[in-house]
Amino acid sequence: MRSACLVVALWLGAVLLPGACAYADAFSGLGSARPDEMLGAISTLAVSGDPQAGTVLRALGERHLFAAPDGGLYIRQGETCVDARTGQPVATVPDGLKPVRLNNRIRTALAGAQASMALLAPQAETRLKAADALYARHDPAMVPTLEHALSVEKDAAVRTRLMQARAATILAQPAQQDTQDQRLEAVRSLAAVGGLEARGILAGVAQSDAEAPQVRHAAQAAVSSMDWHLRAWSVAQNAFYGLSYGSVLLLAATGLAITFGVMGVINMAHGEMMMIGAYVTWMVQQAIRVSVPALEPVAILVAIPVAFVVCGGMGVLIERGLIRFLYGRPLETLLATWGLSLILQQAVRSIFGPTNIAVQTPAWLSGSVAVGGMDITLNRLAILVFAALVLGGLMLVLRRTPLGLQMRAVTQNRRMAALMGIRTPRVDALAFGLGAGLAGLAGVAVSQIDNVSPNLGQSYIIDSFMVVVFGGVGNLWGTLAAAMALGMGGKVLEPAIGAVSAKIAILVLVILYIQRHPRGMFPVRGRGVES
Amino acid sequence: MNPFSVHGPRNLRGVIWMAVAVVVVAGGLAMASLLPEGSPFHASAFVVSLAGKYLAYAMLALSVDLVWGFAGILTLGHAAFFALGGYAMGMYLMREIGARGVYGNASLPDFMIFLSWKSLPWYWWGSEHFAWAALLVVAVPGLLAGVFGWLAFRSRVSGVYLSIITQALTYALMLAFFQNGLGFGGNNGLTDFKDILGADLHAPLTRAVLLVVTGVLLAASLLAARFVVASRFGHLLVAVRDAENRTRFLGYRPDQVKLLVWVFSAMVAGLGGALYVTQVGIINPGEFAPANSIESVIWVAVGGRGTLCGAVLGAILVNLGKTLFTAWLPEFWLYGLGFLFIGTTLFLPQGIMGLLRHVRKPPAEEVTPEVSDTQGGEA
Amino acid sequence: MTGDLLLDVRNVSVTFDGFRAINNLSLSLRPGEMRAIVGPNGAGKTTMMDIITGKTRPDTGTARFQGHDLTRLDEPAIARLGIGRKFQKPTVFEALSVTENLLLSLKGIRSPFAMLMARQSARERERIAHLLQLTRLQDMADQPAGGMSHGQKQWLEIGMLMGQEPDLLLVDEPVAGMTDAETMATADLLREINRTRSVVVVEHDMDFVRALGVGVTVLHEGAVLAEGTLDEISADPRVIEVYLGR
Amino acid sequence: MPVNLPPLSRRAFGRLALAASAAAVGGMWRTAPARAAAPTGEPIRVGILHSLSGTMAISETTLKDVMLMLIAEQNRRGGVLGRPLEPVVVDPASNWPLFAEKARQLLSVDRAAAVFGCWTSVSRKSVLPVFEELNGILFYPVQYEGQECSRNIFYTGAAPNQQAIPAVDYLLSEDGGGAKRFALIGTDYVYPRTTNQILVNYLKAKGIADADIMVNYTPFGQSDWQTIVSQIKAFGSAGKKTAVVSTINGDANVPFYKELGNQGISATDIPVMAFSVGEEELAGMDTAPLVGQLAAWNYFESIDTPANTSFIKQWHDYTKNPKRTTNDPMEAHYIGFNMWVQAVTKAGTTDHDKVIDAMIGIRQPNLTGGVAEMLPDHHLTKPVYIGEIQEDGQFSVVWKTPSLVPGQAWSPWVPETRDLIGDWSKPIACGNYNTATKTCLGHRHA
Repeated sequence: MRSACLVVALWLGAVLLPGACAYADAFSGLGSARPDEMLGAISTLAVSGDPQAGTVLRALGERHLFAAPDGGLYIRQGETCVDARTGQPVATVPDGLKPVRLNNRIRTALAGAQASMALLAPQAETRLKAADALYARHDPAMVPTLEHALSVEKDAAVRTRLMQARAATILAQPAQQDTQDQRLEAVRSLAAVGGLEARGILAGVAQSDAEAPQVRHAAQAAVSSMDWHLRAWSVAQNAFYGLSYGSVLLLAATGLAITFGVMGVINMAHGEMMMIGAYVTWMVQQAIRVSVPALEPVAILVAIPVAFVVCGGMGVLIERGLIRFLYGRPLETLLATWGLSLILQQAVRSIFGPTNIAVQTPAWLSGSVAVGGMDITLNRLAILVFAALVLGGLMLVLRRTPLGLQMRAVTQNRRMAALMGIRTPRVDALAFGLGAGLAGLAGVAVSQIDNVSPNLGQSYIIDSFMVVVFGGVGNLWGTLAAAMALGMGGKVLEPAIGAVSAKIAILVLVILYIQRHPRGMFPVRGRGVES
Repeated sequence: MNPFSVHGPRNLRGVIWMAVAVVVVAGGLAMASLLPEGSPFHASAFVVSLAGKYLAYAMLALSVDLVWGFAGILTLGHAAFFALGGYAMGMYLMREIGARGVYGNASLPDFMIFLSWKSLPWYWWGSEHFAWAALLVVAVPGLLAGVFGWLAFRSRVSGVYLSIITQALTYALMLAFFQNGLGFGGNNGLTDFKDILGADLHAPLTRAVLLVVTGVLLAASLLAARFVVASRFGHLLVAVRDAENRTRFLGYRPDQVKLLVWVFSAMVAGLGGALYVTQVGIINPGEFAPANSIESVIWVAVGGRGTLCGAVLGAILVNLGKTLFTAWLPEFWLYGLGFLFIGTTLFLPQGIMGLLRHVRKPPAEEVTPEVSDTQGGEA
Repeated sequence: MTGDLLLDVRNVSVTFDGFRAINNLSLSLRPGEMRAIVGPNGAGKTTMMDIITGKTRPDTGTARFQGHDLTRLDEPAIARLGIGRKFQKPTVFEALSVTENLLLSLKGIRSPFAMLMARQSARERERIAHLLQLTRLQDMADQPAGGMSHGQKQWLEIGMLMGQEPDLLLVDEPVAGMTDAETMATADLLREINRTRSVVVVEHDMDFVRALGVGVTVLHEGAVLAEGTLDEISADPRVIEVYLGR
Repeated sequence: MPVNLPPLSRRAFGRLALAASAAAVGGMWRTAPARAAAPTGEPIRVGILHSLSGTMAISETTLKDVMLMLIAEQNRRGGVLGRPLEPVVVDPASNWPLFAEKARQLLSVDRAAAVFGCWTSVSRKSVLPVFEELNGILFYPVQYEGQECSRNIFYTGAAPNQQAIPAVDYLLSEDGGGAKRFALIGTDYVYPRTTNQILVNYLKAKGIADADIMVNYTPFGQSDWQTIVSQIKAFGSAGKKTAVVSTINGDANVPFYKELGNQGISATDIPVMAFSVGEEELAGMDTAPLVGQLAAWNYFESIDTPANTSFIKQWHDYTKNPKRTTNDPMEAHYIGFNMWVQAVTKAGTTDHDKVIDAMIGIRQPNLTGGVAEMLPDHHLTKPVYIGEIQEDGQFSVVWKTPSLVPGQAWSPWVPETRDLIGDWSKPIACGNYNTATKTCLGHRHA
């Protein structure tokens, strides 16, 4: 990479500015406190052809560039320091080194400079990325650079992108009399690209009074056709949001579907089990960071079984120590577990402090992929998949394992199950542990999208109960359907009436639905249910 | 559900005494607060306002006990009725401020000016009249309870389903009242009250009178509740609680029975909320928080469900404990509260009243609760 | 023709989740008649009672009582028409005393508001005394019903049924879990009751049915299999097959 | 890879002004006797009214700790008036009526000479009548919506003109990106509502069209930001430089920024200027996707002055945790507490009326340079900094107001309060004085 930059820089220097002479000035401008000087220095440096330019600019972007009071510039690499101008290591680090400061304006310029340098990189992939960056940036000053790159580019994909970038850049320039045709073509080119970025540029053109009428009209037409497209995609996008929100609700509710739906324990400490799951995630991340830093990106995967075991174990303890004295008195379980939730919250507050803790999101869970006109954020997608896996796994456990069979037997007829030789206390403890473990899994997932603080559980408990009850107590399919219905409903309503009203509307709809169907969406039927 | 963990209407002997005690204590404290500050019997404004708050909470607990203890409806949303009563009174108190608000506008409360509203919304009409406010205090919670209960009981929503939709109700109301656009002051709610019926709310005499009024109304509610549960209707209530289907085959309509007590209970809660606001000086959407409703259920459980006295006792004791522990052990009081709830359910299933009865009468005829076959479902 | 019948159930069918619990069942009862209904488990005995008392609505068919269409009424309305029902598992109000249980059952006030103000009248006191005597629970009058034995609860429930003064009693397995002596006493009690009211008894216990000495209807798979005296149906080969064949 | 950078050094703007005052404060700090004569006599009680449980514990617990630290330090220096200070800590548990109850307890039972407390506006509104009735003193350390001026409250946090207006000025400037389109995103409560009302009026005055302003409110604790972020994205695609001004309440920020990062909105595309995100909030976030996002405060931990360095060291020593961050409300309490100490010393008594009168005009050096002065409207003069979020969870200052900004209790950008001022000095002695009609609207001290 570094050598590539060097080559590019040399090449640039050779072609554009033979006999570059201002490099000392350019470098010293980087250490300036004035943004204008820095911007000038960056653009000069980009075209200077200096062998160090690429390295220095990268160091600047990563905030590894330091300025000494005497105007010297140094790049810090771990414990050692390198002179920025020469690339030679320095034996003694000068006193008073300060990092060179960036702001968003400088960052933008820096990205442009780096992209313009990368346009001539040997790898097509690098050039394509650079073209992407310049397209997004569409800085009028870049037209010559783009023209030059186009004149030498062979790769078809990169060429297309460069043309689009040029079109965007041309439209970013103020309109002039003689550029009409060029601009019209640019508008057409961008209209074909589509997407929010292009829409942004075209909308600017469409509103501009300086623009020639036919260019303006073409831009207006392009914008309205794009809006139509975007609107169609936004339906799909909303559907994804709904699914994703529903999957969070589903994860939060599955554990409750076991403890509450199957066992009849109104477990108000369910949210706290989620909270503990999230804290376990954090602890696992910290432990891995300290012990095996190489595994850091997959710490979250390690956290999944750990959280399940820790929360499940706590669940078993809670069942043995508290819940088992309260069977047949569901309301008492509400009071006792409410007390328990207060204790757990305060305990976490005492141990970890009351503030949020920072659970890292690994790089492979950050960002999004574009699918047509919509963005699928990776962490949400991962949660969606995770929720499906958890639900599927739970179904398997309930249907295919002895524990599942015993659990169903115990909940259907405790006495008969006991007579058949099932150790009901053990089944109770394991079932409650399973529910708590599932809450722990939900905690791992939630740590990727929400605050992790002692209050985490409180924000999910009401929604979780709502989901279980809405779906029909004791029916996992009902829980799935309810979570998705509530998630979708909320997200469909939200753009129209706002987040708060959407939430209120959903609550009212649930209330009314329960009036019509007093046992939820999927009631457990049969003669023995009532009385 | 095991019927022996709760009581029929036989355990109401103490209610009259409790009503008398409430009035005596409230009256005594009120008089003590009017004594000069140097007097050894002087009760500070702090104590008076605390006492007022506890008694208002006791009304909420009483209303919860009526529906939970006697009709078997586990409500997780009763604080909504309490808060609505509070808001109704708060609207009146807000209008009493008149031109003394920070913007000096005589007809619009400050928060409306801040939202650039030009005139009062229709639901604030008449709120400057105390009588209208007093009517709203019971009518609004009663009406909401009536509609909600009519829908729910008619379609036989019961058990946890009912509990959860009561919770959804209060949660939805909380979100709604948080919205500034609703016209009730948003998150800040209604506060900075000055007068009630022309009397300065901060004057010792006003406080003393308010405390006495709260005590008397609590006592009256206690007696009214006792009248209800001791009547034949009260027996029917217990019958509906324990075997709803059976009452149907006797020709009763449990939905009507529940609706009646539900609406009555909501009105008592609303009254409590109104008294609360006058003495605490603020009402905001936080009062709708589901946690508040759950806490009020816990007061009843601690005091002893289905005893009326227990509700009052539980509300006062738990809140007194909260006041003391948040001051003495600010970092640890939640542990105490948590263990109190766990301990109560494990060791005092009949609450303090059960303990008292236990002490008076040795547990000769105690019946051990049998584990029912089907857990859950029925509340 | 319906005019002479107290209860007239015709061609009733009801399906739960695809399972046909009652299949084109017809049953009628004359005023003053007592009828025993027998049948194996799942024959539809309880569902039939549910239909008569309004708990379950039939998919097709009619059910009439003294000319009223039962399929259009709910449980309280049917109870007020004069149909009383005793459940298989005794359900009494366990937190209330025996007297209070009986008081609630007495025919009369049913409006919640009226009940708030109701005072016990001399007639009611008399009725309760009578019922206590009938059910032999005088000694337990002020005890909570929850503390009584199984048999006593059965009796209390029958007493409450009497308090309703129904024209028709539906009794579901009244002697389940009773001793032989209690069973015979119960049979006596039902015969006593039958002197003034019509009764439908669902029972497994053949000795008890014999002791009642009334007409018997056999249900099987949601339909009437046979009707007649106990001796007649005992000889019916279809009945023998249903009961003994598998 | 987190990189250990040396703290930002004297590069900060206006370094000369900073250096002068900082040296003064630093000197004071260092020359303070390690252990002065032990204070004697009846202790002076100082109330601390911050939630230690419930939803606000997340922010307020730190303020309780910093108050305990300041009080311990003051006692080591000989207390006040030769008497020791005794902290009285209570837990109002994030429950607004409980705030009022606890305030009453502190004033009437514990007889607190001053109370330091509250975070949310509603908690302040809840205790305000109590403080006015019992004539207590409350120091309120958090930036807030203004439009209030009580004689019994000293507002040591920023008023809107000390945070919101300069922040928008920066966004409009070339360095800030020259934004032409603004999305005002906030939690639905009084602070964002008022701030946005002020900002909308201000932006319109700056020539921004109605169509270029989007206002959106979400409930407390909003955790699903997908729809709103995509709306912001769409709003930003109109061909004009767009900026977000966020008055999102603490808890909801983490999911908001995560969603921004995941939907690929970086600070260079659409910068987000936040008024409620400080070092403490960042400590609970994965800051990588946030780099370059902005916040406006009157204090940043990263500002390198001797006074700040020594304050941070003292804080780390006190909490025995070298990672605990400091933040703006902590500095506000530092200033407020020291001002109160000065005022009590000046008045020679803890008598509330005398201390309240003595407070006006008290000057206390800021930790980051300049001197805060208590103005007659009970607000402070403050420097305003714009900081950019860095990978290490600190802010790097990118802009600063040229001079200190005096706090305004009443905003000139709200039509109803255009002519109002607060002035508790004689002869006006009124919290809401109308300069046009020369009348006091009611907030007068009897």
